[in-house]
Formats: sequence, structure tokens, C-alpha cells
Amino acid sequence: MEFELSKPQKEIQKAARDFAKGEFDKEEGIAFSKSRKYPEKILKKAAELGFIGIHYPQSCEGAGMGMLENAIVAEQFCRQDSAMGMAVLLSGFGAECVFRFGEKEIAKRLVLPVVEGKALSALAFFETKMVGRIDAVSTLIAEDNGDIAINGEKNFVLNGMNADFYVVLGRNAEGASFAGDRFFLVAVESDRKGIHLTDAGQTIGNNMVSFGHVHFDNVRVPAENLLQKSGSGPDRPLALVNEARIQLSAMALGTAQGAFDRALDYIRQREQFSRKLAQFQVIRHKIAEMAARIEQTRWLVYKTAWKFDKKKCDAGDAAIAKLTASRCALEVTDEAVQLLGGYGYMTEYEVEHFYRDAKTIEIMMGSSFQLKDAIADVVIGKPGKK
Amino acid sequence: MEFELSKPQKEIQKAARDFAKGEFDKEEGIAFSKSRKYPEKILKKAAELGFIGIHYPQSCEGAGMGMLENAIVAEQFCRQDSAMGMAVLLSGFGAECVFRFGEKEIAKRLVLPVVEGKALSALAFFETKMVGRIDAVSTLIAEDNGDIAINGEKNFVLNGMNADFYVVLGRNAEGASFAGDRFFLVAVESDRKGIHLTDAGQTIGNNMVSFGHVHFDNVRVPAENLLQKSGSGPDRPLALVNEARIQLSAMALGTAQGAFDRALDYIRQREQFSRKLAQFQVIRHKIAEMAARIEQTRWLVYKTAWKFDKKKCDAGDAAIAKLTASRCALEVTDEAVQLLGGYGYMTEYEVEHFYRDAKTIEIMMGSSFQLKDAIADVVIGKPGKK
Amino acid sequence: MKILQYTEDHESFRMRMRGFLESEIMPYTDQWEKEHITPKWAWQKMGQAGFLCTAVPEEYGGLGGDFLYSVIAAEEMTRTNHTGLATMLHSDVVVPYIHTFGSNGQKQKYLPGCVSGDIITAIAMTEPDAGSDLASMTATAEQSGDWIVLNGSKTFISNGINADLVIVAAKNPAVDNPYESVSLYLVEAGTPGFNRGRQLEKMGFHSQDTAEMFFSNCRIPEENRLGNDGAGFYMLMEKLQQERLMTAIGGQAAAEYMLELTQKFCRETTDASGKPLSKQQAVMFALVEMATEVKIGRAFLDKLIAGHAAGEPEIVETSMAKYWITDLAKRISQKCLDLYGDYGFTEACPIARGFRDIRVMSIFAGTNEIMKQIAGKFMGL
Amino acid sequence: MKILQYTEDHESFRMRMRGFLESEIMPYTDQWEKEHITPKWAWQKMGQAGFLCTAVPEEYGGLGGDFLYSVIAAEEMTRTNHTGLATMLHSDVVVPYIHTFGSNGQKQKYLPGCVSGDIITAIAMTEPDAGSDLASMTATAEQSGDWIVLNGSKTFISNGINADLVIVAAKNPAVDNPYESVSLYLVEAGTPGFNRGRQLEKMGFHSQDTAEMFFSNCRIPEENRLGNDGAGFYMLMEKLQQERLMTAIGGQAAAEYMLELTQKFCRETTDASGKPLSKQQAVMFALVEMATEVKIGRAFLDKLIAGHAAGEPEIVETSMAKYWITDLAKRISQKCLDLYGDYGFTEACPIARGFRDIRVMSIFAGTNEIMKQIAGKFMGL
Repeated sequence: MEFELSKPQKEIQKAARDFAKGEFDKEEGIAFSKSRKYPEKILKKAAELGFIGIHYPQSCEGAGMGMLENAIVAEQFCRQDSAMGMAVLLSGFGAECVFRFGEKEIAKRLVLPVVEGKALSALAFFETKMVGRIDAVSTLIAEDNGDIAINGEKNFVLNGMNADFYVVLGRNAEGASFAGDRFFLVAVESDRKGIHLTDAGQTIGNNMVSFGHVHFDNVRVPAENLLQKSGSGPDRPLALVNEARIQLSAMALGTAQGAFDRALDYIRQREQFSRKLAQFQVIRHKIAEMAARIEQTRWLVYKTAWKFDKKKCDAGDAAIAKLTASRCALEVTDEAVQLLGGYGYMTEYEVEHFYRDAKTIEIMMGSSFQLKDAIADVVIGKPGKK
Repeated sequence: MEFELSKPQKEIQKAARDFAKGEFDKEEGIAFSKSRKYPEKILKKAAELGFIGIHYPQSCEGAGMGMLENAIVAEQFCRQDSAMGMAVLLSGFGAECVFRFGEKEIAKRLVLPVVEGKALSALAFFETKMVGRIDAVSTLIAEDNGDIAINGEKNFVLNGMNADFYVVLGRNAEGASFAGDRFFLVAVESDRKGIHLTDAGQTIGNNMVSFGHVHFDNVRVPAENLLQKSGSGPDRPLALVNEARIQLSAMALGTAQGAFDRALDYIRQREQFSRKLAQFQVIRHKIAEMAARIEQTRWLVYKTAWKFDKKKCDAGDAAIAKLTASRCALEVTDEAVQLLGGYGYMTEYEVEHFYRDAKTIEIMMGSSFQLKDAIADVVIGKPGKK
Repeated sequence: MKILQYTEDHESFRMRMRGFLESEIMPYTDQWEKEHITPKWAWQKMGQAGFLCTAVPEEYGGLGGDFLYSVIAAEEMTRTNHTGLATMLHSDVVVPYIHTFGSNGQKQKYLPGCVSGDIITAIAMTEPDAGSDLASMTATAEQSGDWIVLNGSKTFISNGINADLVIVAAKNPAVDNPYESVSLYLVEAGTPGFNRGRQLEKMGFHSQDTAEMFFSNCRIPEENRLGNDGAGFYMLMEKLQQERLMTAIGGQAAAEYMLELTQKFCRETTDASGKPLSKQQAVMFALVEMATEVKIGRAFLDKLIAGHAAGEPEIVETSMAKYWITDLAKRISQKCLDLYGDYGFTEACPIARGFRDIRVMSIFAGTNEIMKQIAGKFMGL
Repeated sequence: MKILQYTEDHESFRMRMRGFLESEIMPYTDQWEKEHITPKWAWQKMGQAGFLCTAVPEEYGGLGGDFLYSVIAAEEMTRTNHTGLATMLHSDVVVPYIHTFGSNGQKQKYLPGCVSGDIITAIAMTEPDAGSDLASMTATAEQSGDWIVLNGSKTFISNGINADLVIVAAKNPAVDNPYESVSLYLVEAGTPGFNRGRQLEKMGFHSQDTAEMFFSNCRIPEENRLGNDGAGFYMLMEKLQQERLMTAIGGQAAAEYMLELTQKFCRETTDASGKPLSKQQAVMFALVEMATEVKIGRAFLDKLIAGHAAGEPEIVETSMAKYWITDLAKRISQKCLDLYGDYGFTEACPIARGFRDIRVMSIFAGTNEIMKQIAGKFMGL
């Protein structure tokens, strides 16, 4: 075992930290969130420095590194500004599907703009009724004269309103020509005919990222957009869910660390009853709890990302990482708000949005109920099997 | 980073697991605990196979490995039987001081029998009034005609009633010849004149290990027993406390895992309302929580042991490890008792003593109050310093 | 503002009982803990002093007291910090079955002895393979002329060794519907075919003689059936309410008692600088947080007690109180211990026994998971 | 069994107010949230309908209602799920200062307008560098002939923009003892030297006009001093009790309301197999656990309300209730959101606003840490 980042990893960490410190502007971030605007310029700059798609294959102009490197970047970005970090990093939420399962050509065509920071991707996986059950998907994907036709509605899609392409999860329409496996993934450019968007409105956090419902009304794409010719069982789409959960866990770690940094700063400065807050035992113990919480989360997140890179990460690992890290983020940001008192509630002092952002991470891609189901399925075995 | 045990570490892990499975007998363990008897035979066998002092230097006939290897052994032993594992591993609680700070000769003389499983050592550090403050030590250590004289009382000493030697923390008597630093460690063989023992009685857990008060009434030992000629500031004794805390965190990890194993077994077997318990969502979620809790603890414990071996572990790291791991152990064992229902409360089903043992780990060498003070001292800086 | 209106009579009963327990019972509890049994004379002494079965009417020798007497008796027993003399179980869980469902003959035969402490009672419901799941009970009761023949085994029976009279739940194998097949039977100690198994070794409750029981062609006269044939399930359901409420009362009293001891310890113990532990901010906050939860639990419980005494049983809230308060008592036992430092590690610390004893309260009288299931069901979820 | 005895008059007041809020107020709250302010007409409408300052005696136009009317008004306002119309603050925190400590002239001058909603009030106590620590207040009030000259800045003032009348706490710099140097002053909007700072941007409470206030040689007549010179600290201490109790009432009502909405959602929403979410065991348990804590909080709070109404203030228990119940409300807001899935992510989910709004309740009216400190102190720890 070796619990130290390698030299290149440390350089990435430092570069990500420096970039975030230098480029993320607090006032700008608050303004972006307030107006629900996507930070396009920051995305482009991050892309230019190679932070976007650091774990994408070189064939897609990615850096060919791993999830661990991506986690390191996510941690440092979200530490500086959880909302900005999430916005920038979620730009590729969906691109992974394309290069993992698509043909080279489409992978290049769709993923390259993402790596260049010029395009946003979106995972259009969930439907309201699914509630953690991937087999309840009702969107239909059918072959039709050589094209692929998509019909259905995807709900609460991140980047839903401004993605350049969606990766849509569906099942094969009854009577459709391709038989057999039930689940299909298809990349759909957002300028295709028949796509209608409904804004899901303001969100409690993660406010720079749009959130919407995407309706596919007989949308047609060429066959090459079908990411796996033969479809699959639920394992492949679930693998993408796992990958997304690991990424979220790294964002959660950074969010916790960022709130912690600010709380620690504050208690060192602020006086009450003629003493610095840092002198009060109860305040000290809160900081100790937060530090312990972050420390136990950090190694779990790194371990999970590492396991993913070694292709040993199962759904239980990913769910444990997300459950632990998002809970840590909520608890630490919550305590940070409390430590800052009235200021903790004020926009200007930032921790308030770390708290809201943490809660969105906790809900996204499965809240604790779905995560615990997933963990139990691995640890105990699926229910129903005696 | 590398989150996999090396091949030799895996072999140690397997050997420790096999040994514990093969040699720890459930009924015998229950009987030992009931009669507060030390498992001498098991200790000897464990020593013969090299499990005792695996992290001691080869000059003391140890295996010259690290704290990480010791943690791996502790985890596996306590997983099989938390009380037996603790008893065997606590045999060397104190020996570390001797080889870390003593002269070669005394180190060999005292430590060798420990490594051979023939002797028990004891850390005689704490006094009732100290309450986490090492500077409040009142036992006096003085030079007296070339000998060292010890006067004072140490409370709640593990192995206190049957240790072969104690490592006593004291301060220099006023007017004593050696001046300067305040803290001294001295090794005192238990057959020296002037040592009086008072049994602290039955304990709530860790029942194979004796627990007593050790009174030193002008006890004299030769100068070579003084582990550092010149004494020191509080850092050295505190370093030993940190080392002990890391060891306890590994025992806590194993205790949690052992209770988890038994609970998982039970819910797979037991039926209620015509279904296996493993089929109930709430039971599944409890298992998921336990698994997540253990997983986040495991990597933190390994990381801390690894950091210790790299000489990078500070008091905050050690306190975080102990706080996290002992809390994990209490929570997981508590839930295991609950999952087993009435059987969970019965001696025969074992988890009840895992619960009690977990609580003793939580209290030993500083409960959460002291640990959080220690963490805050590192993260924020000591109170008083503005 | 007080939710419960204790009268002067109540208060003087409480003081008399507390004094009695301090002088007559508490000097022996450590010994009983070691011996893993409580002697019968202690039961008789309790009965003679008037502290058993306060709810039994005067015509059977009881006090004929209202429910608040039961509450007081339960609370005061908790302060003895031992569990062997399980008078709450006897007085307010088991005996009420006889009092409510018994025939005149049964009442006259048994109640006076229950009140005097000459008859110690137990209830045998739980089976090795059927904990909270009454429907899967397997013990049988078959009619054979004027006799009932009992077969089966029961486990986790409190007062199992001492019991002179046991209420046994068993199924009529001829009736399919599990809810209509259970009846309750009064089985006296010494009845051929009724054997006690070993006393169970456990985490705590050491002075309490929890045991297994075996019935092997155990013949009892039909007149020993308690209540109507086949009505056992409903009798149990009705009486389990009070059992759960009593458990919550015991848990609440235990939490209050442990916190009282710990506060005292923290006020009286000084650290190296001579400052009482209770003045360390983190200790103070821990004590305040525990006190808050204890007071909150008490308000909820008192409200339930008042309702129960007024004949307004609340199934949902009783289930909630049982689970929340027993979990609270467990948390208090865990957290108080931390404040004692290494001393908390030893059995000499008064919280140590509580730590071991209280852990079972979240399990017995229906596990806390079953409580949540019941609450959810009756909330219409 | 009910702890509080609401009369028919109380209940009909509640129903009238609920109906009024649903038809006259709730249609506008989303708009106010967007505009970050609540219009004055809403206050006037509330006043005209008789829902402001229910405790003010009839001679000043009030209802002269007992404390339960204040409780009802606070609970019903909570159900509007917005915070701009901070009538609880006005009616039961600020105006009571005037009512209790005001001179006849002050009462006649201001109370009728407070009741009618023509005068919106605020209290300016907190300063940028002195939160819970009143002793370190720096705003000054200096006598200058028959005038008082105020200087200093205040922050986090609720109703800060809308307020027509502000109670300002300031120190006499000539008095050393901080506990004897504070007095309270009534400052009307428009007084020269009284300026409002920017409206503060915050996590939630968007329709609430929290603001800074600046006093720069602000001259007010001496007759605008409220109560005795130098008695400010003690007046604040006395009235903070009710403020904290009202905060607990608001927190409790919010927790109950969020849980009510969430239970409804979980009953009515089905999963892919057509089963209501509330029938999934883990969801059911989550709902039961939340319901339990909410009911427990309610029992404790009702007991305190009854005591407060009967003139038995409980400093320790009020501090406990403030911290425990506002933390409870926060936990409920966090946990309820999880049950909505991705919908809980959006502001369209009714819990989302609660999640943001409730977070400040653990902070204002004295942080929950200060509450524990006070409780510990008054427990003699």
C-alpha cells in the first residue's frame, strides 16, 4: 500500500488548486448562480489546461489518465467553489458513455468538443417513475429504416437545457427489429428534430447547471449514434451510474473541504466574549469532528477511484463512496454554516451555497435509499434470491 | 497511490486469519472472559508464529516490519474474537517504549520475553487526575545514589495485575539531580520491592486483560532502566500514546468486522414472518450502513498505520484514527446486537461481547473528549496561542 | 407545568418505597448479580411491604392503586440498578392478564399470592424460532378430555427459574388461522412435563433468571385456560400495549437515573487544575444535550401515561415511545460512560451495569424495528 | 390526552386565519420570494383582519388574546411557507417590548398602528462584531439636552427595510458596567441620521427584508427611551425568553408542516410497480422516525407553552426547546428532501424552500450553542 499521491498526481493537484484559486472569482460565481448562468469561459480555460476529460482516452484527445486524477481535480475545484466546480466538471457527464461504448468515429465527433470545453453533455437516464429501478425505463429506442427512433421523456436531466448532446437510456420497442437485450444507449444531438425541453426551474443548489426534462418525440438519429449495436443487460448503464457516483463523491469531498477551510479561517478571526472562537472547547471539537469526517472520506474516495481505474470497482464500492462523501459534505457544510453564525447564512460568506450544493450531491444519482439498496445488493445479494 | 496490500502483507493477513480461526475457540474464549483469565497458551502460539512484535526491530527479535503489518494482524485477530485478539495484542503494550527509547541491553532483556509470548508489558502512564493532560503527571522519578527511585500511583493500568514489567511515566522530583526536561520513562520489573497492586475489578469488556492500580512506594531500579537519560518534553510520551491509539484503532476495525460477519450470517439464516431477514429492506439497509462504515474506517486505519511507518503520523492522525474506528466499532457491534435480537444479547452468540469490547476501546487511551482536544490542537493549534 | 398530577398519597408511597428499597434490597443486589439469581425471600419481602401488584384490587389483597402507582413502582425499582427482582414484569405485565382475563376462581386462587410475593409469575410467549412473529409460534395445546396437553419450547423467559406460575401461549393445531388458534394457559411450577432449561448467559441482566422452558406432554386441567379459547392472540395484543409502555417507563427512569449519577460525578470530580469536569465546556454541553433529550422523552412519556391512565390507549405513540426511549436510554448509557474516563471501563462505575442491562430494552417487548413497523401500519403508511 | 386546552374560540380563530392566509396571502408569496420583499399592504391586510398583535389589549385595538392566540398565529403563518411577512416577530417579539415597558404615551402612540399593520416594527440589537455577546455592543446613545444621539451600526435586522419603527439597543458610553449601560430606544423611520444599509443576500428567507442599519448622529427625543435608563440588558433578557419560545414554536410548526407534506407525497406517489413509496419499508421507517421525533418535540413544547401561558417561565427548558426543535426542523428538512428524489432538487418541491429557510433558525434568537451555554449555566453546571 502507498498512501501518497505520485509526483504527477501531486502536480495535477497543485495545478488544479492554482487554477481554481486564480480563475474562480467569488463575486462572479455568486452572480452566475443567481442568474443560473453556465460559466462558459471558465470551462474553456479549464479545458485548455487539460482539466476536462483528464480521464478520457487519448483517442478522444483526453489525457488518458484515470478516475483518480479526475477525482483530484474535482476535489480541488469544488474546494474553491462547489457550484463552479460542479458546473465545470459536470460538463462531461455523459461523454464517458460515448467513448466507453461508442464507435471511434462518434466518440471523436461528440467527445472532442467536450474535451475542448466547447460542449456540454448530459446523461438522460432517469424517468420520474424509475425511483432507482433501472429496469423501469420506459423510453423506447427502435430501428427504423436504418435510423434509430427515440420516444419518451427523461426527467431532471443535469445540463438538460443546454447540453449539446444527450446520452439516452432506453429499451427496445416491442416488435422492433433488434431483439434480445433490453437496454440501449444512444447519443442524441440536441439540435435533432423532435426534442422538446421543459425547464425544471431553479434548484436548491448546483445553480450554474441547468436542470430540465427532455422529451423525445420520435427523434431520429443515424445508426452510428447507437452506442452498442446489440444493447445489453442493465449492467452497462449501471456501470455509468457507478462512474458518475464516484465523480460526485470527489465533488462532495471538495465541497466539504472548502467549507471546512472557510470555517477554520473564520473561527480563527472571530471574537466573541473577548476570546477568539478558536479558543472555545466546543468550537474546537466541532472542527475536530469535521476534520475527522473529511479525513475518513478522503481515503475512501481515493480508494474507490483507484479501484475504478483498476477495473475492480463494483456498484457497492461506488455507492459506499457516494453515500459517505455526500453525507460528509452535508454534515461538514452544515456545521460550517453554524460556525459562521449569522454570516454563515449570508451569500457573501459562501458557505451557505456549499451547504446547498452538498445537498444536491446527496440527492443526485440516487439518494441514500437507492444507494443502500445498491450496497445491500452487493453485500447480501439481490433480494428475492434466497 | 496503491490501495492493495503487498504480497507479503496479504500472506500475513491470511496467516493471521487462519491462526485466529484455527486457534481461537469460542467456548474457551467465553470461559476465559468469565473467569478473567489471560489466554497464555494462545499468546505463546501466536508468538511462535511471529505475530507478537511483528513491528518490533530485529534487534529485539521482532520481525522488523511496520505498524501496518501489526494493524493487519490486529484486525484479523479481533475479527475472530475481539476479547482474545485484544488480550494477545495488548501483551506488548509498553514494550514499544523500551525498544524505541531504551538502551539496547535493556531492550533485549525486557522485550525478548514479550516477543516470545512469555511476558506481558504494561503502559503505566495515567493517573486519575490527569484527565487527558499529560503535564499533570504526579509520579516522581528521581536519581538516588546511582539508582532510580519511583514514587507515585498509576491508575487503571491494562495488564496491571499480571504484567512482567511496567513502563512508568513520571516527572523529575524537585531537587533531584537530573535537571531540565520534565518527563521521564522508566521500565520497572513487577517483582521489584515496593510495588503494590490493587485490582480495578471486573471490566465491562476486554475481560481477559487485567486492569489495576499500580502503587510505587519508593521502588528502586538500576539506572539502565531509565529509558532516556535526559528525560524529555511531553512529545515522547505522547508519541507512545499515539502509537497505542493506532493499535487500538486496528483492533476496533477488526471488532467491527467480526460483529458484521456474524450479523450478516445471522440475517441470511433467520426467518421472521416467513421470510429471511435478509429480504427485509430495513435490515438490508442496516447491513449497507455497517458495510459503508467499516469500509471508510478500514482505509483510514491502514493509512494512519502506513503514515506511522513513514514517520509522518502526528497526534491528530492517531486521534482521528482512534475516534473514527472506535466509534465505528461501537456502532457496528451495537447494530449487530440489534440484528440478532434476543440472541444478540446472549453470550453464546458472541456479538454481545464484541459490543462491550468495542466500548472499552472507545474509552481506553482517551475517549472522544480527549481525542477531539488532540485533533484540535493539531488542526487549530493549542488553545491559549492566539 | 406538570403533565402528571401526583397526589400526596402517591408521593408518600414513592418515598416509602425508595426508603424500603435502599435499606432492604439494595444491600443485596451486588450479590444477586454475582449469583445470577434473586432469592424468593426478596419477592416476599416486597409483597409484604405492599410494593407488588399495586393495581390488584383490595379484595385480592392488593392496593387497588391507579396506574400512577405502577409508574412509581417501576421508576423506583429502576433506581436499584439491578434487574433480578423483575417486579414490574410481575406486577404490571403478567399479573394483569390474570386480573383482566381470569375467571373468579383463577383470581381467587392466584392473585393473593401474586400480591404477597409467594407466587412469582412469568409469561412464556417467545420461541426459539419465533421472536416478534407470533403467527409462527409452534408450541401446541391439544384438548384431551378435560385436560390440555402442552408441547413445545419457549425461550428468553424472564423470571424463568423463579417462576411459580407461568402464562403459556400455545396453538391449537386443529385451527388453521394463526390469529384464532392461540390460547393462554396457566401452568404451575411442578406440573409434570413442564421443565425449565438452562438459565441463559447474557450480556447483562445478571441477577435476572432468564431461562428456557420446555413442555413435553405437560397436562393441565382445562380450567387453567386463561380467557376464551382461541383469544390468545388478541389478549396478547391488548396487554402488549401496557408492557411496551412499562418498558418505556423503565427506559426513561434508567436514563434519568444514569444522567443524575453522571452529573453528580462531573460536578464533584475535578481535573488536574482543580476545575470540576462539568465546567469543561465540552462536558457541559454533553450533559446539557443529554438532559435535553431526557426531558423531551419525559414530556412525551408523561403525556402517554396520562392518556393510558385515562383509558385512552395510543398504539402509535406507545410504539414510538418504546423505541425512542429505549434507544435514548442506550445512548445515554454509552455517552455517560465516556465522561468517567478509564473508571467507566470498570464494573465499579455505576453506569457500567446500566450499559450492559439497558442494551436489551431495545430488543425485548417487541424489537424497536417491530415498533416502527406497528407505528407505520397504524399510521396508515 | 392533550396538554394544551384550546377553546372553541381558539379553534375558530385558527380556521379563520388559515382561510384568510390561503386566499389573501399565499397566492402572492412566490412573487415576494422573487422580489425579495413583502409589500406593506400585506401587513395592513393582516392587521385589518385582526391577525396582528393578538396579545395587545383591546384598548389599543388588539384582540387582548391569551398566549395561545400567539401560538396559533405563529403556527398558521408557518404554513404559508414563506418568511417575508414576519408577523410573529412583529406581534410577539417586538411589540411586547412596547406593551410591557412602554409609557402610556408610547403605547397610545404606537400600539394601535402596530395592531392595524400601519406600523411595522423591528428590533436592532445585533452588531457586525457582536452576535450573541451583548456585552460587546458598541452602538452608543449619548444624552444631549432633551435629546438622545445614536451612533453605530446594526446588522441582520429582520423587517429591516419595511420597518416603520425600530427598537434600538445602544450603550451609554459613560457607564462602564456593560450590564447597566444599555438602554432601548424607539426610532421612527425617516429620523435624520437613521439609514438603512443594503438588504442582505442570504441562503433563504428571500421574501424577508433582512438589512443593516446605520445610526449617524441620529437625534431622537428623550421621551423615545423605552423603559428605564440603563435597563436595556434586563429588558432584553426578559423578552428573549418569549422570542426563543416563539422560535421553537415556529420550528416545530415547520417540522410538522414539512412532514405532513412529505407523508402525503409518499402516500400518493407510486413507484414503477405501482406501490406507494410509503409502503417501501425503508421509506415507512423514515417517516415513522421523523413522526416520532416531531411528536416528541411537540409534547415538550406544549408543556412549555402551557407553563409560559401560566406565567411559569422556564429558562433552562426554553433554551433546550429552542435548540433541540430548531435542529429537529433542520434535520426534517434535510431528510424529507431525500424522499422526493430528483424532484427534491428543485425549488418546485415544497420542502426546498423550507430546507433553505429553516437553516437560520438554529442561528438566530441566540445560536444553539448559546442556548446550550445558557442551559448549562442555569442548571448550575
